[in-house]
Amino acid sequence: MSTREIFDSRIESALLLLPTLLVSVVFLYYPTALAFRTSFFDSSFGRAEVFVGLENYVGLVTSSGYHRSIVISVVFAAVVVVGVVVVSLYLTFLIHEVDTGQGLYLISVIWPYALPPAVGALVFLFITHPTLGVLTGPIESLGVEVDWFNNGSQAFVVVALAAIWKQIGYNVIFMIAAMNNVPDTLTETAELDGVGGLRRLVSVYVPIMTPTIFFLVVINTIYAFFGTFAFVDLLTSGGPSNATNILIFNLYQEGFSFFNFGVASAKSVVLFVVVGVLMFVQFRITDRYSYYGG
Amino acid sequence: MVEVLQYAKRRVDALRGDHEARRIHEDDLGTHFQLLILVVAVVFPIAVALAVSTKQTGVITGVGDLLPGSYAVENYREVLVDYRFGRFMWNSLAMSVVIVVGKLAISVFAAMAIVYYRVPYKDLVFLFILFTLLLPVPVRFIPLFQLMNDLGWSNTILAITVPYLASATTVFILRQHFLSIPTSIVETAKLDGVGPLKFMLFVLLPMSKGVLVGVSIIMFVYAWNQYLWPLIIIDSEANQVAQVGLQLLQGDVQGGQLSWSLVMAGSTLTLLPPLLLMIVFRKPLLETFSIQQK
Amino acid sequence: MTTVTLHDLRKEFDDVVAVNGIDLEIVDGEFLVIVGPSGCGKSTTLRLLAGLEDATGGEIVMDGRDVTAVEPKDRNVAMVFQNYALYPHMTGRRNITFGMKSSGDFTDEAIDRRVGEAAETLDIADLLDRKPQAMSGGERQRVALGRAIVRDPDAFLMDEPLSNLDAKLRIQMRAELAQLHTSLGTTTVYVTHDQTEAMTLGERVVVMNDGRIMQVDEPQTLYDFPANRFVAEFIGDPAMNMLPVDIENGTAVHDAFAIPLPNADGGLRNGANGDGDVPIRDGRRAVLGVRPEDLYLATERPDASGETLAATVDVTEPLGDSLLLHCSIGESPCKIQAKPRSDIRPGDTVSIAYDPARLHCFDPESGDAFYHSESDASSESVAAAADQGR
Amino acid sequence: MTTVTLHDLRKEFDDVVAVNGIDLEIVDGEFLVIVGPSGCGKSTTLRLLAGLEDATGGEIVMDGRDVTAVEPKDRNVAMVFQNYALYPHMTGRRNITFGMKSSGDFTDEAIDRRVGEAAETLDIADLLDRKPQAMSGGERQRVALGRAIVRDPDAFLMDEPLSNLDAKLRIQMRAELAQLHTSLGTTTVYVTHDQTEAMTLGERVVVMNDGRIMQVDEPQTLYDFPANRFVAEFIGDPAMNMLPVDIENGTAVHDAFAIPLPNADGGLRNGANGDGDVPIRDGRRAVLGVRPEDLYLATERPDASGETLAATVDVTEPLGDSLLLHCSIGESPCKIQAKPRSDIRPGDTVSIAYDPARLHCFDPESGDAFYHSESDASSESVAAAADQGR
Amino acid sequence: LGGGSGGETEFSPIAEELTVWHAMGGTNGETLDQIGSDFEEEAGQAVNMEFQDSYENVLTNTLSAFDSGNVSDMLQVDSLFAQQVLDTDQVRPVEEVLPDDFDSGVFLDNVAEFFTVDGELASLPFNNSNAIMYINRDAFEEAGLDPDDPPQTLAEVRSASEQLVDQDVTQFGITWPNHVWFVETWYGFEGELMTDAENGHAGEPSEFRTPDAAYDMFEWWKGMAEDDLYTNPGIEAWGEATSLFTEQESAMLLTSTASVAGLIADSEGFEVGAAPYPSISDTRVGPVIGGASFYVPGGLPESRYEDIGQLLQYMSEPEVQTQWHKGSGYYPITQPSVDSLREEGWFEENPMYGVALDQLQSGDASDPATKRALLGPARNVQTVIQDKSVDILNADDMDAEIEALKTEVEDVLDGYYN
Ligand SMILES: Nc1ncnc2c1ncn2[C@@H]1O[C@H](COP(=O)(O)OP(=O)(O)OP(=O)(O)O)[C@@H](O)[C@H]1O
Ligand SMILES: Nc1ncnc2c1ncn2[C@@H]1O[C@H](COP(=O)(O)OP(=O)(O)OP(=O)(O)O)[C@@H](O)[C@H]1O
Ligand SMILES: O=P(O)(O)OC[C@H](O)CO
Ligand SMILES: [Mg+2]
Ligand SMILES: [Mg+2]
Repeated sequence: MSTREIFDSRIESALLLLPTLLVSVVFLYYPTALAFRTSFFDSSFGRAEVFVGLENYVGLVTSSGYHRSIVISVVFAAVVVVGVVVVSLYLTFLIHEVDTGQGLYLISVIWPYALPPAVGALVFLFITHPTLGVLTGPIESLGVEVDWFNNGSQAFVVVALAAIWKQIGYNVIFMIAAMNNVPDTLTETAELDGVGGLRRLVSVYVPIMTPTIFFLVVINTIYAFFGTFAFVDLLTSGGPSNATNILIFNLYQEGFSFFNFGVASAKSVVLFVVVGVLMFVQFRITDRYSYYGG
Repeated sequence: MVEVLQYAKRRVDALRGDHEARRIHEDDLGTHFQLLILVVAVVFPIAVALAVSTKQTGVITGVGDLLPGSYAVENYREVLVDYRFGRFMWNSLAMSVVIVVGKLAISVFAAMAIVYYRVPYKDLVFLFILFTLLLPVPVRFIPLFQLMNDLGWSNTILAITVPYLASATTVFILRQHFLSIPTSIVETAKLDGVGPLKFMLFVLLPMSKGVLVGVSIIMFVYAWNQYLWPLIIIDSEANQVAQVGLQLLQGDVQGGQLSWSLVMAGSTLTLLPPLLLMIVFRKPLLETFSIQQK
Repeated sequence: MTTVTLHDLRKEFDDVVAVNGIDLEIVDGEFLVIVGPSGCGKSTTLRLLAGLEDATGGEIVMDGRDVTAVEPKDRNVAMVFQNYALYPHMTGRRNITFGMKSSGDFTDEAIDRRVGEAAETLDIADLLDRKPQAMSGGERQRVALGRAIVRDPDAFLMDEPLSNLDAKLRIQMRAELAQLHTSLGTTTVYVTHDQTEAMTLGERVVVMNDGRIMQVDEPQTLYDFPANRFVAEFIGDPAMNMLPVDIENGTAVHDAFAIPLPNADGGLRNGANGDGDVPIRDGRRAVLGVRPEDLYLATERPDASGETLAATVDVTEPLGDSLLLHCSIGESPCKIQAKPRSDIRPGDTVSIAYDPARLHCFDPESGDAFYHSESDASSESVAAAADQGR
Repeated sequence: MTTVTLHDLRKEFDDVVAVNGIDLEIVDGEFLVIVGPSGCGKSTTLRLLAGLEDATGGEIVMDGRDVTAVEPKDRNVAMVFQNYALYPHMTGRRNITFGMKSSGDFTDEAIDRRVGEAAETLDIADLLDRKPQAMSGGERQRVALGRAIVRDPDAFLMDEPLSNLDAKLRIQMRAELAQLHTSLGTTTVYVTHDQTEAMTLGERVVVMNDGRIMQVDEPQTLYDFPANRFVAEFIGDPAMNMLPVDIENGTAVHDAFAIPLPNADGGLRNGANGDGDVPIRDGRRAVLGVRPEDLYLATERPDASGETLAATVDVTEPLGDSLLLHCSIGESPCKIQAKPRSDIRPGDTVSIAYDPARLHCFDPESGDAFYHSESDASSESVAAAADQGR
Repeated sequence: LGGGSGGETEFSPIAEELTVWHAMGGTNGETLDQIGSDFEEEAGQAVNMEFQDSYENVLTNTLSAFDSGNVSDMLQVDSLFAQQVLDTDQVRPVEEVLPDDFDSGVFLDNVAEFFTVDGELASLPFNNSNAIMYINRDAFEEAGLDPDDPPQTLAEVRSASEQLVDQDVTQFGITWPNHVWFVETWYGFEGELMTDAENGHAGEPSEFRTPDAAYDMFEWWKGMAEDDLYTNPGIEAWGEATSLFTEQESAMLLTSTASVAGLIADSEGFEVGAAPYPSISDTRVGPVIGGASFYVPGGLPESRYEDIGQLLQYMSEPEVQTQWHKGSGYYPITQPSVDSLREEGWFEENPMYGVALDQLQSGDASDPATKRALLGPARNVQTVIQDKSVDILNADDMDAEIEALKTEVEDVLDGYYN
């Protein structure tokens, strides 16, 4: 109906965009391009670069360990993203439903977000350490043997739990705003119709919150792929039996433990492609299901 | 369970005796109950960390050990004085403040150009900025590391701040917010011939206070929690940040000494600044983020 | 089916008394309109009825059952909101069926049949597969109505359902609502701040102010026998003229005129004021109320008898079907509805006749009406209504 | 000071033609109202005037200067928006002065003086130190007006400035706006979708539909001599009745009645239709338009001469000052404005008289009016206005 | 990337004062700090001892510092990574840095030999260690075991563990950090080379050897894990392993002599004892060396080398070595300090401090198997062995996993050398 584009000086707009674009190009795009270049070289500290063509990629293509790492990363991301969104939604919903103590509940559930991942990891180690953990005893008394230093699936679960736990706060911050934005009259209509609890959440709030949820899915995906490094590094170092060797850790190890920069760069490129493809798929799916779409 | 709740409700009703006070909905108690369980689950880890930070050696192996110990003062003193952890915190603070202020400034510029200027290709520019979401440090840390060395920035605050300044998330959120400012207000400014600088300073920024504060908190937490990149690029102790510095509290790892209590004391200290910010600014943090389509 | 009784209903928010002790009986099947200025507590009253707010005091009885503490969903009422409150992500059909499906009281066939019927009644068959954003305001409101009627509720509660529509559409939808009520016969409580809407839709109209009921009556009664100055000025557009007078010898004496009050000899009038009648004492100060259409240019009706007053025209407003003259009678501003196309200009002095059967007197302090020149047997007072309710 | 002329003004958005070739002359100092249904292009026209949209074609001339491509701030117009558009973080005073300070044309003293004057005019002195959120809707709108008038613009442009207010407040603010215009005399273009607002406020009223101007005239002329069916139905509440008839022998013949058309013998009428007059041929089909208030119960005016028609009453709507009867004449629905308090019930058959001077005929296809039973010399046609403009 | 060739690179020092990057935390770190400030007082040269968390971090920071050009003056590199650092060509042999009057003959033979490259002392040995076994004497007694006759072979460890666990004395018999050093030590005692080319001391290695003894070792390890006699504290989890021991979850602990001082301090509530490392079989050729030495970067401003040389010399003085040994548990590495300790009767009074030294000196230093592997991609090989060990523990087909371990290590070697 009307327009916000009230200025039209190209020079001004260019000047305004310059800092962001400059930083993006110099520190984001340019290094990414360099990484792409390095991926065709054999490169390490103190040694001359040697062009090796696709050799680094060939190595990745033929490495079953790396394939596994890709699969693990994707599954891990899926578990983390779904877990975070579901738990956060439910929590947000519960908080939205109560009238008293909202503020207190909110702060109590979002604080882990303020906690540095490294600390989060240490605390989790403390709690679930297979022999020394605070909760190990109680859990084992339920008949589950806590053994995630040896048991891959358990390690995966522990790392995923820690990662989910840490990210809930960020999601709740956005979700509570979105849920509060749902017009009261919709809630009241549902209430009058006797549309209760979960059904209201799933059938009314969630669809209306799709833009926020989509935003969070994107952010959470990036988090799952890149932001969970500390958990793997400090909890499992990718083990046991590579069960938690997600791409980012794999890449870090290749680059900064083994100093194989060429291979590491190739892994960066693969990681970038994997995340890019997933994002693309997500955009397509949400485009289809977002209620605004038609 | 249900019976207990119903009983509790009857008791409450009986105590109230009339309609004077607010009617507590049937589901309220259940909701509070669920919330309490979830809150305990979320808060438990930090409770453990806190308890540990007050112990002598800090090994806790069961729920029974969770009572606070008597070494709190001693441990925190040791961390702050002997390990000069304050120094790391200070470095973290400097880094975070520079990142937050820098990000905000240049993102406001960019978002303003994108929303309020009628210039060609700005959607493309926005996409170009958004795309950097896919290029987090891990994808490019090897060349970035090299770039820092070439610039002579390694071990300086520049290395841990400048590359972070471009912020897709901030630009995205600010753009969302700018789009929610009624066009008629913007057009009034245009009719009055308010120039871009004046518009930004006197209209846009004051009307964005909440979002700016909210984004600042999120960005602060993000910056404060950086771990991987400082780990790589900062190797002199004097410039190290708290997240990485935490590891130094572990004590003589090679020698088998693991001073959990010090690590947890450090962790608690590290948590404080972002947590305080979140508590103080919880209103803008929880109320201002709305993500709409487009 | 449904009679609703409110006993001394109260609702306080932290520091505001939104509803300040309301007694009201809503008769089965009637179309009751609640009207009043912004903030007078109309919505709150409606929401108390729906169960969306918890009463601070008093009780709500539906068909003999105390529902004051009953959950909204168990009251079997349907609400229609000003902003339609359609679920934006659902098609028209799904919007309509969504609530029904929750209640579980309907089989799939029953649902289909009812949606079909509602769609026919409201003429929305072609909206069923569209989402709200692809509907106009009127269409959305119609779907919202559809959603309300399919559930066959005991009562419809409507909160300014037409305010978001533009003028023409509002009039059209008003007619449709009236028709709908005629055909369904469901008890309806309708909130509006628009007195025209109240008059045309309501079988009875409740006028509220400041959390209190000012008067409950049939529209024309309200118009002709306002219980107090508030109602008199609120109902009717342009509003009733209010002229300060002294009552002397059964005559209303103004600076610029003196009008005899017919039938004033009895000394006491059976006015619409329920708190006990007020004597027309001589010498008392009063406010004389007379509606713009009960004043007319003496030249327009040469046959009409009675006094005429002299007035100066300040502004003329053509309304199409009439010409509204903003005049001064002495010091007092006064509006007069003249015939359209009259050749009157600001500055003219005109001679004004009045309808002696349409004079009202109000107490200048309390605002209560103590005199209407024509008596009306059917006029129910607030107190009377309240009494019935008990 | 300011005459504004629009020549063949057009505005297209991607696939919508919002303004479709408008010619209009706005006279210095006049209060011009643009009215029309939602989406007809009113706001777009106003925004073109303000310079907030760039015209796709045509030109805008202010006092002889072509301003079509001039920046908004250099047009010296002030705009008042429906949602007030106050800066939420500024006090009333700062809201008012902020724009002035930008323009740099005013000294600090001048600003203070002007704010003082505006505050007095609008009675907002005590709002100056409050922020918008501490003001009511009416107060906000008043501050927004203050902001517009302090700059002493050549023209005020107002886009539905009263739509967000409640009914009573809207009427009050309407009067204040009229007063303000009288005292300032600034050229004002006012957009509304409410025909009552248009009639009461406008010195001239532009009726728009579908991006085109339907008619430009003084309010009463618009009411009495609508140029086409659209205007006839849009202006007037309740809307004009439209009955399908055949013209035979200077008589309008309906299934249920036959009414002679006075003065129809000339064969051609100088109607309000600018595209050339349309002959009243015998045997042609037409739509007979007659306003509800020009129909009345034969019993109400026993002295009135002429035909009467038989109608069945479907619904009665008490409007207070009248009783609106929804009737059927034969198959055709028809509204009649009867006296209030009439004792008529749905189902009654009534005998209806009409005012022979107030009959209108429209072409069933084009909708153009080709006959008004009374001629009006002052009626300006759209084309005539446009011609003047050139 | 590539950081330039040889010692020509101009490095800039991190600070005016001498900076030493080390991996000694806790009490060991305090002792090192003390040595630094003593030197400062004596030589008037400021020293900044910077703790870098772990050997792995020192390695990473060292290599990246070589790349960025801001390097510390001394780097404490784990013997495990010796080759990896040497391969950068960015270090100057300490022999060239030490004052001319320094007598490099003072080092114990087994020690000096490891750190000498091409006849020159490449780095200054300082904190050297063996892996030894600690036992919980009280637990042993409670289980009816003789703490003065601790297990000497893996089989004996197993039976002792069974006894401890069966009698509910402790939850586990034994634990040790999942670190390659322990595997290396087992190879060494068995007299088996881990790689060809004499563990890398005689050329570029390409083969990872898996002799029968390795199978025996893994089979024992796996069995211990399956029967809950052993608990895995995690990869490179030095601290957790020690905690398990001090918390009396496990009655035996394999770890470095470096822990002697700390363990004595932390073992509240029970008496700790030290014993030689248990061997796979009765064969006991000798342990591999552990711990670290100080490297000096090449290409620093020449003026600094004199000060660095002074500090290096100071650190190998007998008093300092003695102070270091007592404060940590690392054995003394110069003959004079060993002599003075013996004179003092220190080892009789503190038998735990002598275990490692005895173990070292009773080993056959001439057997190449006791020389710790010198591998260019050491960190990578280390990770593979540690990760794969867990796989082997969990495997249904252990032999196949051992094969896989072999292949993977050889792939890494191949990738590095070819
Ligand atoms: N949830 C609430 N909290 C606090 N005060 C409230 C709340 N809801 C309503 N009020 C106050 O109660 C009074 C009555 O409000 P209500 O909404 O019933 O008025 P209304 O007659 O519907 O007005 P409107 O015509 O503007 O809708 C007002 O003063 C309002 O500010
Ligand atoms: N920026 C725009 N982009 C696309 N179409 C537009 C835009 N602005 C207006 N339109 C379209 O132009 C037409 C005229 O719009 P305009 O806002 O002028 O109508 P209006 O008469 O003011 O209606 P209302 O009474 O609803 O305000 C409408 O169909 C509208 O959808
Ligand atoms: O813990 P330390 O210092 O004895 O070192 C042990 C080994 O060298 C680790 O590789
Ligand atoms: Mg309301
Ligand atoms: Mg508009």
